[in-house]
Amino acid sequence: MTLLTVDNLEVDVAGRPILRGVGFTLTRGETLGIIGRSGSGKSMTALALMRLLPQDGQARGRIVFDGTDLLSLDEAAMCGIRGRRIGVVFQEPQSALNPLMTIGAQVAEGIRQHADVTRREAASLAAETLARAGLDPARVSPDRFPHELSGGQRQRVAIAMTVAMRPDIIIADEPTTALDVTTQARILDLLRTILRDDGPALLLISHDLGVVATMADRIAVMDEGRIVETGPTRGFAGRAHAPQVRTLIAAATLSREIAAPVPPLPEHTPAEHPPLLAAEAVSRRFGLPRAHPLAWRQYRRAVDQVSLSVQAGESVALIGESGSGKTTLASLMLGLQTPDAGRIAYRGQDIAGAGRDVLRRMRADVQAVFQDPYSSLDPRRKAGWIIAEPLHLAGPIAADERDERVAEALREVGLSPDDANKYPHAFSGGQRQRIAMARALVTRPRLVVLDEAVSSLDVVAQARILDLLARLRADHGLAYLFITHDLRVAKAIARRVAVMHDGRIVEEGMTAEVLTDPQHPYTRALLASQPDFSAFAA
Amino acid sequence: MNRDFLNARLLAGAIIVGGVCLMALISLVWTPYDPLKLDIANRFAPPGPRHWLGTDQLGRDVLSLLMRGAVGPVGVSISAVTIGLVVGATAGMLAASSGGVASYATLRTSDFLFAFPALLIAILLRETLGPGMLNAMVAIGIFYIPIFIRVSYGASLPVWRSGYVAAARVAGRGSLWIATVHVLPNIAGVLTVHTSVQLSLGVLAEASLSYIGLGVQPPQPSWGRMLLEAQTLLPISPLLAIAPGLAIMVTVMGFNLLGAGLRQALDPRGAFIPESEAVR
Amino acid sequence: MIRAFAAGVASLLATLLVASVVIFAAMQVLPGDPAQVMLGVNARPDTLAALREQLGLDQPLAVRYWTWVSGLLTGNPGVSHTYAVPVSDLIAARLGVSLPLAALALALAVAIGLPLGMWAAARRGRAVDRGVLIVAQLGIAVPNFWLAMLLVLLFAVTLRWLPPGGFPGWDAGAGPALLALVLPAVALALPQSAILAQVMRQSLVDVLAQDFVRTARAKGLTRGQALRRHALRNAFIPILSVLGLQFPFLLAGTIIIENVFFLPGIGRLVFQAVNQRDLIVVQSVVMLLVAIVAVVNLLVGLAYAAVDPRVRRAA
Amino acid sequence: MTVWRMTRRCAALILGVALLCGGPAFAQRTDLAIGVRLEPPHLDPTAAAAAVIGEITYANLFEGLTRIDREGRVIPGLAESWEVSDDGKVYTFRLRQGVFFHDGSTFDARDAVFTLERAIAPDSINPQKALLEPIEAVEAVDAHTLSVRLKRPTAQLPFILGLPALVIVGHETAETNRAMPNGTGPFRFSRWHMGDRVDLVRNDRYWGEKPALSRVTFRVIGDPSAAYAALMAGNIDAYTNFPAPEHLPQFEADPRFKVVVGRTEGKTVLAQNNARKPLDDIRVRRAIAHAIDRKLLIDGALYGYGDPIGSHFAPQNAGYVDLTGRYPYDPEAARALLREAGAEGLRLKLALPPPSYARRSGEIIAERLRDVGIQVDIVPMEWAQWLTDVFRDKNYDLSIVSHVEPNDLDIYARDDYYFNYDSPEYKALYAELAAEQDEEKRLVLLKSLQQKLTDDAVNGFLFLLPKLGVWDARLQGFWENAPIPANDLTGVRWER
Repeated sequence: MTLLTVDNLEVDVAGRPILRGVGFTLTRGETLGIIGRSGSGKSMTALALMRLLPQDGQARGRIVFDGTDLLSLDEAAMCGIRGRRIGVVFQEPQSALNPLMTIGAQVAEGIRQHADVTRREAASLAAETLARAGLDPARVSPDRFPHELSGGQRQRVAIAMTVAMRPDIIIADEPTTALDVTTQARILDLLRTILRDDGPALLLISHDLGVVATMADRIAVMDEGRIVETGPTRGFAGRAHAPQVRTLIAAATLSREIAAPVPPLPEHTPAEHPPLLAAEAVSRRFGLPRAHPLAWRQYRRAVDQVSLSVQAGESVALIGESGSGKTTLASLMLGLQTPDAGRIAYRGQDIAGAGRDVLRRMRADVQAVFQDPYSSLDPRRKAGWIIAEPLHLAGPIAADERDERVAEALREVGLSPDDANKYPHAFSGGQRQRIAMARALVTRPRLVVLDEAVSSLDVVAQARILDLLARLRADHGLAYLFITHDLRVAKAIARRVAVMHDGRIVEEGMTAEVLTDPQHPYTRALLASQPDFSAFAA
Repeated sequence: MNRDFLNARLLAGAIIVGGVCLMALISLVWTPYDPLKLDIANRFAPPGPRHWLGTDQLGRDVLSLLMRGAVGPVGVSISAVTIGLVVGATAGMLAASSGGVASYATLRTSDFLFAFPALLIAILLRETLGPGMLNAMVAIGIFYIPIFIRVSYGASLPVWRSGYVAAARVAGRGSLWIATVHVLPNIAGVLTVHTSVQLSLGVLAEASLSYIGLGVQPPQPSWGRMLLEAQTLLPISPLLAIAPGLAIMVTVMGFNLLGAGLRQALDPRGAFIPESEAVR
Repeated sequence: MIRAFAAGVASLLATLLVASVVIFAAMQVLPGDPAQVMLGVNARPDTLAALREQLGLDQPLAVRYWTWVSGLLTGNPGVSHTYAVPVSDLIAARLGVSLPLAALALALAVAIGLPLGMWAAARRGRAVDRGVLIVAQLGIAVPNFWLAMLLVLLFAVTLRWLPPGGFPGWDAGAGPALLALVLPAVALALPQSAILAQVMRQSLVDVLAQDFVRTARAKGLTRGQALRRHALRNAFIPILSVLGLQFPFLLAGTIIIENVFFLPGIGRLVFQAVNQRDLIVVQSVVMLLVAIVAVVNLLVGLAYAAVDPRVRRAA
Repeated sequence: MTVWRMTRRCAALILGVALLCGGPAFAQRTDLAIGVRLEPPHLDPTAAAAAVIGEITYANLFEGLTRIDREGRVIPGLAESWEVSDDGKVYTFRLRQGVFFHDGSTFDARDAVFTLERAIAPDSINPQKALLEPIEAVEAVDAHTLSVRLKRPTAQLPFILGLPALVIVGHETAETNRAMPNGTGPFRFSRWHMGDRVDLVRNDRYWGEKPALSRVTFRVIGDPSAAYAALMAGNIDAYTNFPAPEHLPQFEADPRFKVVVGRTEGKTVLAQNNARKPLDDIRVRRAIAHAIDRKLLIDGALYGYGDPIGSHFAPQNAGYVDLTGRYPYDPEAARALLREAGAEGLRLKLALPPPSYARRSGEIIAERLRDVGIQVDIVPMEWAQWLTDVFRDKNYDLSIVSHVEPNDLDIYARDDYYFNYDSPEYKALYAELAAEQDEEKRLVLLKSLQQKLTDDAVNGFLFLLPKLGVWDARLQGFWENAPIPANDLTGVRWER
């Protein structure tokens, strides 16, 4: 039975067309996944359904819900639909909750808005719903404020807020994007439980094909404000025709993009050849804010007695979720921070006591690419300047030679030498990461530390960068220390993996072994959180 | 809020500020009459073809006084903001880079300075150094230091923590290089906007100081002091009080508009400058 | 909360201690002899010396500093040179004018500025909004002492509705006393209210654009409910910080406005005491003003914590 | 009938309201609010020089043995009469009987002795202590007779004893007079609202004729525009020394006000540091004298109110000689003198104390001096700084200040006065005057002294500061002139 029919929906914002002729249906109890790259119009579709478009937004077409065209309703009637009949879970759990209101009150507010209940009844109902969403009042009191919760807990609050009114349709707009993989898996489990218990229809909006593939009954792919492909999830991959959809699927599953295989490691014995870069039992702690000026300072151990080494030509993946200490470890190994204990050795030499020359050689030999492509390039400098910045490490260099090196680096990463004269804002996220890579390569290093270097890119861009990395490794015999939370990516690029959790390395070994036979429970949990494409690809 | 309105703010601000600055500069070499020339027989002349804005209680040409009177507010404001900007922005930027004790000390000093009302500094300075433009500049400049420390600290903290600064360190660059080559250009926009807004405040502050006799000294005219002198003449010749008052208002508005326009142009999403800071 | 308070008080005390040294030192470099100022041009050197001794100005610096600071702690920093009454009495009497004036101005500024800002935010992008913005731009640019002059000309000299200045004292009854504070308070409040209106508008517009307001609307709240229950409280947070930042300006404005209206407040006292070289009064009043600013900053911090649970924890 | 009664009741009501509203208009007003320019530091005229203390207390709260009247003459005060010994060295004062202080204690010779001895004691802080230097001893002959013995004849003594700083204070209350003045005058102190006003009430036990006013308020309104507004708005009834001459035409045009322009003793001079180069050259000083356009000054700074002076002497006083023509305004002559002195391209600092007459005159003089080739840098300063920099340390070139003490030709005879004028001839002349008892000869000497000052062009002599009185047209009895800074309210009353 069709609950919702969207027909030829057109949305303009500030006179610019955002959605063009969008149409789909949703039946009771069904999950429809809408997938698309950022800017494809997915979120605007959700807002249009709720009639919550920005002030200068305009919607045309028909949105027929339960026999009524929502676009023809007046505002008061629409207030009765929102929350009560159609609920939304928004993307950012950070900002979607009112920071000044307790979570219990925020859940209760919606209940009181639509049902004639007392304050007390609403509060107990809210507590109940929060419990149902996995926030046991005994552990997470409804009197807490949003900032006191973790990202996953906040998302549970947002879900409880929506579920509390038992709407007929839940719209979930990127509900897990900002979360770690294990948290994401648990939130998706919660959504499944709710679907099973309450039986609403779910409109799941995501850029992550993995999420949609495991959740949805049907999939719609959006691109540039249109729906380009729809169909049942089972076997979707096989049926898809639209070229954009094919690229998307290929990238998401990393099926064939990585051309070069992981090379074998040259034979050596560690005693004779000290590793290129090694952390030896390093620890690093951070002071927590003092409770009061006279209090002893409390510390949190971000990295606790960790040892990790990278041999020349070797690719090592360091896997862990946010807060595990992996970025601190990277920063220690790059010499950007000093360890409180232990030492960082470059070719067997402690960099803490090393002279200028050694440090210089190390800087030229060990380069880095950082996570956020938007913050890792100085917006005020041209690409050429940025790429040339480390060149001074090689001593004075003539202008034309410098330009030649920059052009070479640009070509290496698949950009044109002409790009040297552009500012970072002229490039897409993926291109920026290429520039960052070019900057890392310009000194012809032996090792590149990649700190979540692809995690903020969309799947297509991600796949292309991984491809590039594989090729560069093959061409130059580069070693990588690849820091990531994404097992898929680790698997694709690394020969050896180390899994980090709570400041320690809990498991380390050859990629194939660790990922097929994980020993540590945390590694197993990580592995279990991976999306399952089997039905989708079937 | 549409773009045209905002662009209009920038344009209007630029025109007013440019006009006032130009007027102040021109007045140093040329004014319709010598602004110091007395003509007591011809005092309180109404506006007319000879004196467009009339004459004051000593028969001086009001238009000429008004032109030369811009030198004080604009000059003091610019130099005071420069003092605040150079000292405050440097201190704030370095405090953000280091963290730890130096940063704590800088921020505490800034809070401490902020607790001293500028007016009191000006009064005490007047008594020790004697009145005049210099003392107004220093007093207002001291007042600006904590403001710019806060601004540049807040703006440069994310820059120091950004990926490109980390990358520059990996590229073997030292703190001085990073501060001048990366941080400064990237907080320049924020500082520009604040500078413009603070300049407007500086004009008001100079006018207030001159009004209570702490700014530009006679015989050199200054809008604030013209107001002081015109105050007793308000019932006799209201124009004498209205003209400098309007001049102050328009100039302050010019700098404010410029600041708002610049903010729109340089930081359209309000990422770096909370409006609460920028409107002052 | 208590911890935040304790930390705030500790740093407040440190600030005040340093301030007392700085202020005392500043007094020592002020040129001019208090005795000469009191006795005028016909005074003879021995007369001046006699007076200096009476005033305790012949004591060593450290002794004078200690006497003053310990006096501050016990609530009586000393005896005014010129008035020959305890400084604390003098200041207390003057605060009886300045504090009500500042409070009245603040209340007026808030009462005018915030509703105006809310109105503009609620109708953002429309004529009302633009009108408020333009009026606010004008208001921010008006020098308050100029406004004061114009107000006196209009309401006191021409219309004779309100007294042009002076203060009858609270014992003359609350009515006349308040009446005397109306014009000065308005002159102080209007520019402040323009700033508040602008900040309120922008803050509310910013908050209204935030996700949680959309969340609230998605729960079925009407536009008005979302504004009242969710946006307003969040929008007040920047207002608090602006009030804290504006306070020193309000104080400085009070000093100037008191002189325009001849109100016997702290501002007049400080001017007069500087001119008379009544150093003990000057340094005590300056100390008081610094303390007020510092305390207000502390209170703003605490108010933050009261409004915003995020700050409550972090502080 | 009922209608009639109703009408009557209404009429009564209306009449009642009318009486209520118009009531005070019919009754004789006995209250008065006067504006004064400066806040008094305290209210003891024997302990500070501030003129405003005298303006409030003199002849109202406190009285001296003698008293200066509205024309500047010496008349009996608490002393009914006095005699001088033949050698001019012993004065005997017969004191009034039945005089009470406000606190109820009686006034007798002991109080007079106490007052004078306190003023000349080594630890005295009396601002006029210098004038009392000739006094050798003071003693009470009996309860109502006082004798003052002098080191040398001092004809000025009765005048000196009439000054505000030498009013009689009670020996028990002398130290508390600052905040709680206790005198013998026709008004009692009521309350001082610091920073705003001082209230006085009629003293019903006054020995002389009771004043017509029952309550007097002195309101401190320093700002000229505030004073203007306060008068216009009726917040004050009188401002006997109005600070802004530019407003006088408006008051004159308004029938509600009476404007009386009188004279003070304020000889306003362009003080010159006679010891400092190039001002030690008489040609330079004379050049400056020629560059002063008094007419312009009086028009520009005082809006035409005020009399030019040619020497350090007020025209209303006996012995005055008009020397204003001695150095006519003549820029050419000034330039020539400067050329002759080789003092071209001079640059001088002009220190200006806060009063508006000084600031305004300063601007005008600076402009005129520029015209003859002397660059003038104006340095405005507060009194405190003026007193130390200019007056005490003599670190100045030029300054403008009004000397308000009457009969103060002695200042030019003093060593170490801030003019740095050191003329043996002048000193000799002045010594002769001080010892001379004969009135005719005194007048001749006074003239030569004036002449000498003008010849030497010691200072630029500018104008006599006017006393600009503005008050409600229904008030009468104010002093027109101000021989001393005082507001004697004994004779002030509202017109019936």
